[in-house]
Amino acid sequence: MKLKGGIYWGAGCGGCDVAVLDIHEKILDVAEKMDFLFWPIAMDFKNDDVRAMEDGEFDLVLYSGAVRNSENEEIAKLLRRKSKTMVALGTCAHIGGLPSLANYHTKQSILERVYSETESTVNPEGTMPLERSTVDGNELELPRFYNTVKTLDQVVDVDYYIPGCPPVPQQIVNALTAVFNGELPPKGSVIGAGTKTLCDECPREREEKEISEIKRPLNMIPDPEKCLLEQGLICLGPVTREGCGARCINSGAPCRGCYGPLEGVHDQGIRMISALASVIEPKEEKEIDAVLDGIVDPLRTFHRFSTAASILRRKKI
Amino acid sequence: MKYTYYPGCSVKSTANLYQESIDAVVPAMGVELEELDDWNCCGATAYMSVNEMMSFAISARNLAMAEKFHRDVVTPCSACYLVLNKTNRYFNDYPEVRKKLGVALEAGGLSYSGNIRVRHILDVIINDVGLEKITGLASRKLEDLNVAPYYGCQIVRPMYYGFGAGEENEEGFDDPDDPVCMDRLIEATGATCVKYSMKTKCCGSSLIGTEEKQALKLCRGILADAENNGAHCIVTICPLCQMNLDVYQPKVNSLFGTKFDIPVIYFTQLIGLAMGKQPKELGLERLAVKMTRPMKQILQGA
Amino acid sequence: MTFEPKIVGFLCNWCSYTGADLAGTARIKYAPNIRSIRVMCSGRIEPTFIMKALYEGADGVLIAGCHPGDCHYQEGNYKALRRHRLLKRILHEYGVEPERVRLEWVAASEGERFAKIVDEFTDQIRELGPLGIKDSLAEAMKDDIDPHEADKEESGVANEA
Amino acid sequence: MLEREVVYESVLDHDFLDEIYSLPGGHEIKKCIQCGTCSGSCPQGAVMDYAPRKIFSLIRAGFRDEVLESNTIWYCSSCYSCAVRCPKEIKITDVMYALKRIAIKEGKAKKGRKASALSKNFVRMVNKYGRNHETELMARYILSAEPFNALNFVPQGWRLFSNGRLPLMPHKIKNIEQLRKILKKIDELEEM
Amino acid sequence: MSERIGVYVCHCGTNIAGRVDIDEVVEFAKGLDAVTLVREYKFMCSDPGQSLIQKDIEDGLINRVVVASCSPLMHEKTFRNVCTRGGLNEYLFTMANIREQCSWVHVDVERTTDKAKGLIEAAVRRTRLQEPLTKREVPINPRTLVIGGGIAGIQAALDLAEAGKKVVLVEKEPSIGGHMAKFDKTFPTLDCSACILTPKMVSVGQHENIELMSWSEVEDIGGYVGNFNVTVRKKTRYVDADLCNGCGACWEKCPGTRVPRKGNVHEKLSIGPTTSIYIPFMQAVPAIPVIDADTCIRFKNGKCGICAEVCERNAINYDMEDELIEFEVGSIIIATGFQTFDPTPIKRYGYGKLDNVLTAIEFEIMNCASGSTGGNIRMADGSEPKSIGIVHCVGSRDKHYHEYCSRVCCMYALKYSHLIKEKIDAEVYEFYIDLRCFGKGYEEFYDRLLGEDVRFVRGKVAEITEVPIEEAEKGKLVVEVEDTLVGKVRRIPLDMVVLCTGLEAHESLADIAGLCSVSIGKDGFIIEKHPKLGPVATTTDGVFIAGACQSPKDIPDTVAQASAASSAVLSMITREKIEIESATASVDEDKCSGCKICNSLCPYLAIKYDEEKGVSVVNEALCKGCGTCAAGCPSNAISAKHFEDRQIFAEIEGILSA
Repeated sequence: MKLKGGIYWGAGCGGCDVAVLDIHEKILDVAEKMDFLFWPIAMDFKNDDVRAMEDGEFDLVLYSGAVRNSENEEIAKLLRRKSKTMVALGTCAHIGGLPSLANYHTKQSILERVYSETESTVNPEGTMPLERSTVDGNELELPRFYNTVKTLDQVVDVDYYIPGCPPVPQQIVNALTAVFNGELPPKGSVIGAGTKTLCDECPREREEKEISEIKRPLNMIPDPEKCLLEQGLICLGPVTREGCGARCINSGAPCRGCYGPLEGVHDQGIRMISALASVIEPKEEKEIDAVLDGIVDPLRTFHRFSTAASILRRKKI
Repeated sequence: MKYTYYPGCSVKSTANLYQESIDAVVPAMGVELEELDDWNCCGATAYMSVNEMMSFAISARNLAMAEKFHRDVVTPCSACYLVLNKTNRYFNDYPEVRKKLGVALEAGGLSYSGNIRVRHILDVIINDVGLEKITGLASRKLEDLNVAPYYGCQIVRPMYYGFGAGEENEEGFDDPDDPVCMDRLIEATGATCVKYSMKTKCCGSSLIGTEEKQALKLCRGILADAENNGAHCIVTICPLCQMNLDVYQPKVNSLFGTKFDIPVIYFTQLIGLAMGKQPKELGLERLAVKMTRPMKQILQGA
Repeated sequence: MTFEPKIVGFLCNWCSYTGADLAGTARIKYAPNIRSIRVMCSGRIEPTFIMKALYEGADGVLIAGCHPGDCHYQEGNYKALRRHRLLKRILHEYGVEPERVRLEWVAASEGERFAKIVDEFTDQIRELGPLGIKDSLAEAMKDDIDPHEADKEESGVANEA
Repeated sequence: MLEREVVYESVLDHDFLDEIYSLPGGHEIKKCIQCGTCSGSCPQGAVMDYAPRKIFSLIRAGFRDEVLESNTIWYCSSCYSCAVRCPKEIKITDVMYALKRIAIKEGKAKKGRKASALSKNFVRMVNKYGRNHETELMARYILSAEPFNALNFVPQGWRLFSNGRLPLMPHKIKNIEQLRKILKKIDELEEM
Repeated sequence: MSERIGVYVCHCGTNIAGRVDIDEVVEFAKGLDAVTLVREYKFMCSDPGQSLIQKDIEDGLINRVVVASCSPLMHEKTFRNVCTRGGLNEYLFTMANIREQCSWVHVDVERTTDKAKGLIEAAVRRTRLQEPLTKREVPINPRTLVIGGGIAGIQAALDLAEAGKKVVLVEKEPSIGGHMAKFDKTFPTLDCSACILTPKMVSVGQHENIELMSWSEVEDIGGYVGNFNVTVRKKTRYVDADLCNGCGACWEKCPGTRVPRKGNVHEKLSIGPTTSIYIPFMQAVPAIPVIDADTCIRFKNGKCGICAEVCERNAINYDMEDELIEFEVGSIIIATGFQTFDPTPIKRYGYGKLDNVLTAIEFEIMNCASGSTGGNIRMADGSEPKSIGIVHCVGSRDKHYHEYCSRVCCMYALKYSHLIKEKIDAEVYEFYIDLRCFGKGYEEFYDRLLGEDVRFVRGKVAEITEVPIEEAEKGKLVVEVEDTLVGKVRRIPLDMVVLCTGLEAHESLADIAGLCSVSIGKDGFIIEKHPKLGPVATTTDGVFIAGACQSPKDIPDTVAQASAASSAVLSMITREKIEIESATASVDEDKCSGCKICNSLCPYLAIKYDEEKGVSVVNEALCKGCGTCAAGCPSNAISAKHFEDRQIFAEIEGILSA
């Protein structure tokens, strides 16, 4: 019997859906094995249609994007109920992704920024989005905008994770193949990516590290053969799971960490702080500070993709 | 080099000759002293004897007003120097003092964070201007002039110097028992420095009004040691010491039957003399014990 | 009642833990707010531990190691220093005052100093007030509920009652 | 009833040490090892009723009145020689100040009558003008403390005046109100 | 097998029970997860206390142990042994320190009890996650390095050598002997110092088991207990030790002049030749001279060569260079001794300015019969002093310099009084704060001095001046001091003043301590393993201390400690093997991606990169378990055994929950 699948897009950019399409002709193999009943970006299938399904009727649901509003949460819970296997697809669903940078702000400050403060906004009446409003006598409703962006597993039970922003298409193929063949690893595993960090697949040469200056890619042309971190660029490769094929690094850009941390690492960004500070050269406080001054916006550099999954999760309010 | 200048009460009255000589010499050294507007008395030793916290408070008002300029405060008076530094020290070391002073200053619309360094003008001239500069400015030949440096007591008390919480300047800017910086300065002006032992002994200035005889005894010791070692004059850095040794010198003589005739001048007056300035520009004619004939002869190069 | 902060100490075995023991042997009294975890070297202390402690309810974290140059393992304390310098740079964006995480050098002979640091730090944290990361998270999440779900839950509760 | 002329514990004030100890700067006092460096360094040691070292042992033992009524505290000229040399870093001069204040407050400054008069007049002068006014200070002091000895001060006064070193008019700071507000606040705080 | 934790709460008499509500703590512990048994006892460390635990383990009631008592630094070893005896891996045990960091330092019973609970919960949670570790043993190299050839080093080296063990004795001066070689007499027995020291020096020089490296300095120490690698720099003497027979012709003819010490007019006081080629004193071991290149004419302008000419054995070699020698030892004894405090900063005592103000060491040399004054006490002008003041506590008991008491000054000061009275007809004043005559025969010596008409003045000298007030003070040194027992300030004119300068840690000690990874206290001396129960051991296994490197000591105490150190070494060597740290770091090769971040973190170079596997590997023999690499590892591939992330996380949760 053909398997039943669903794909959903929460708070994210849609890149993950594109990544699914980017498996190109292999999509035909997939279509042979599985019917996608629910995929809002590609087909019309209402939420109520999902509600009408049996619990556990989906064999597989790929949920991409973070949980940012009540609609995301509602659908996540619904899909969880209706599926046997729920996979967090992509960085946002996995560890919060870029949207979770919003956790350093509050709902209120974000709304104010977007609807009144930005330089391009003209909003003299101070109109703000309302959850409920009446237009021509009809009550309209918007999902509730959350204060805190959450990872998928902070809302529902997740079976597997496919990391990446976006995931490499081949990885999606691998993951789907595993599902089709019933060769799934233990629950909670990351599938379709490696077990070591990016350094393992990084082709650059590495030496012992002693960093005496932090640089930015816009200020230098890195040596193409040598480890970027050793050259003073903040590369999150050492704290990031391999699997992407060192895409950024091969184009000369340091890793920014979208594949998330390895098993057992509690906080990717904080771990990078520990690792990086360990190999900074100076010993005097002033000199240390001088080196650290080279890191522009350390918090968002280290936690670019993982704020929602960080230990403290958000800015204290 | 620009500093916030805190002259202190004496310099504005009994020690006006000190001020005159400072005005005469510091511009040539590249030192700019901007007087702290509306400064008040530091409290000296007397206020401390009546109410400690108020004494700190009036001192702190000066420090608070000076803080906004982010420059070192410079004072020519050793007593002001010690009192202001001590206020800083207590402010930074004792939270209860800091708290009270903070509240009191606030009542006056002021605030202080404890980060103003207070320095003596001698320290500035020696360490910021430098002796080479002094030597360069000296044009009058003074090598026959025997000068006894008198440091007095309060300038070298390192336990109150240094600034910031818990920070102590172990060394001050010279040794408490055997300071030599003014010796070096005298040599830099070209004059001959007299070695003698009493250079840091108390002159008794704070006792002169109340226990006069005791204070005069202390003066006698200093004058005698300087005279025995062939000093033509004594050079000092503190208005209180100068007044004691100068104005009370005739009284020492009458009380103990001595015949001291030793002019007591300010170190800035000596520098001025070395620079070739006239005694009148330097306020030297205001001395109670006038310049002696040998001294004048030396100045005239005879 | 005055707020009594919870402070977690991470002490290196050779200097700081020994110094803290010395305060005990000398019966020097200090605030009971600190509870210490012994590690072999301040170089073992990961910033992750600190974040974890803050998350679990610590209002302040004290890291203590050997004085520079005196590390039992030669240089572990410099690593602790550098990690601390970097960690401090991000704390405020989590709404955590950087002063809540303090690094001090305490030698094995400095029992008195250890006690003084603890007392001072306790006062400082007491003045800063509770950190309450978990409470704050809960507070932030309070609004993050699907309004429909909330309605359902409310009515559910009402029915049961 | 038995009789023996010794010092009985009941007449001593055993809180005196802690009274001094609890002042800012008074902390080191308990550490005194009675080495005598202070007394040996004091320019007035010889004329004091008790040289500084002994003051510390008297404080420790609780001889409150002996300390406060001694001339020692009034002979201290604040030269800080003792304090800078003390091997235990006791702020001796500051302790002397504290004793002066207690003595004045409790009316025990008999031997310091003149010094306390001078100090009080000085304070009055600063509170009035914000700065010291030497001429008025001396005049007031002589009137209050040494009216019969006024002539003694004339020669010095003249030497200053004739050399243009004695201004007759006081200088009042502009913002004297601010200074007074600060002082008033301290007064309130000290009362609490 | 599930975890069954036994929690044992110690009262420690009233030490803990007086401040911590034991009943409450016991009840609390009973409620913790995985705790199956809680017991309390008056003294857990006592035999019955230990048996209690052992029996519970043997009876199978528990398989993990938490003892809430004193500091692990105090009794961790004790209770680990209990576990081992009971058949339980010792790493399945944790101590909760509810004494040193709890009951002893807090006042409020309720809050102290709360804290004790938190510490116990932390220990319990951590213990659940602990893993058994296997003990590792390494062989012990029976050779010992002794650093410093003063009386401490000499004694330690001889004790070991006599026991048949090999010793390398490294001394930075040209001869062994140390300070003791400069003394004439020693207190309180007044033995001739040379008479008792010289035979020992000679035995060191001749002993087949002792390799003496004089004029040498330790440059580097690596490795670990039982297996240290040492590098020593043998400084060049410009004299070939194999050829030289110590005849003395060279220094007798040498035209160069060496200044033995800098300071004042007495800088030429010496107990040996003051020529540029010299031996430090006549009884030197080895009796091989050294050329002082700073003053040697040959080295200054190439115009001399007399020593080479007169040397019949052609031992002089101006081209000789320093040599680096590497060797291995199993244990190290630090015996670097002391140096005396330099009184120059105390300006009011006038040292360096006033000619007849001397330091103790100068006066010691002046008294030494083989010294340059032939043991005669002389002023700078060569005349005999008629009065001498001896000033105690110079640089000691003073917060500006050293806060501690130097312990030996009182006694050597009394010895000086005696020597002066014996040699010349002079008045002697002792200016002291407290006389500390605590050793065997010391009080008796003081008693004897009281009868020798020494004038004791209790008071720390305020000032020494040459400015006279009275006629009798002219040309004299005047001591100003409060005679505190009389209560008067006195001025005492004297011909000579001796400053009893305190003892301070030798300037080389900090470096040596760094090489051996032992800690220095704020007084500058080495911190011993335990002030009472471990006075010769240090916090680094295999490194021991003897003599004044630990604290100021007199000769009897130094010799006693040296023998103690050597016997500690012997007892270690005799075991032939030693257990070393099991709680090391290890790399999970499945996780390590070879990023090389950890490679530069290890101070012991225990982490190497395996090119073939592409991962980093820890050499556990070199690892000392600091855990720095684990904290720096970005992928969590390195774990610090016994201090794993999850264990510490559990501890954090526990400590904050109660």
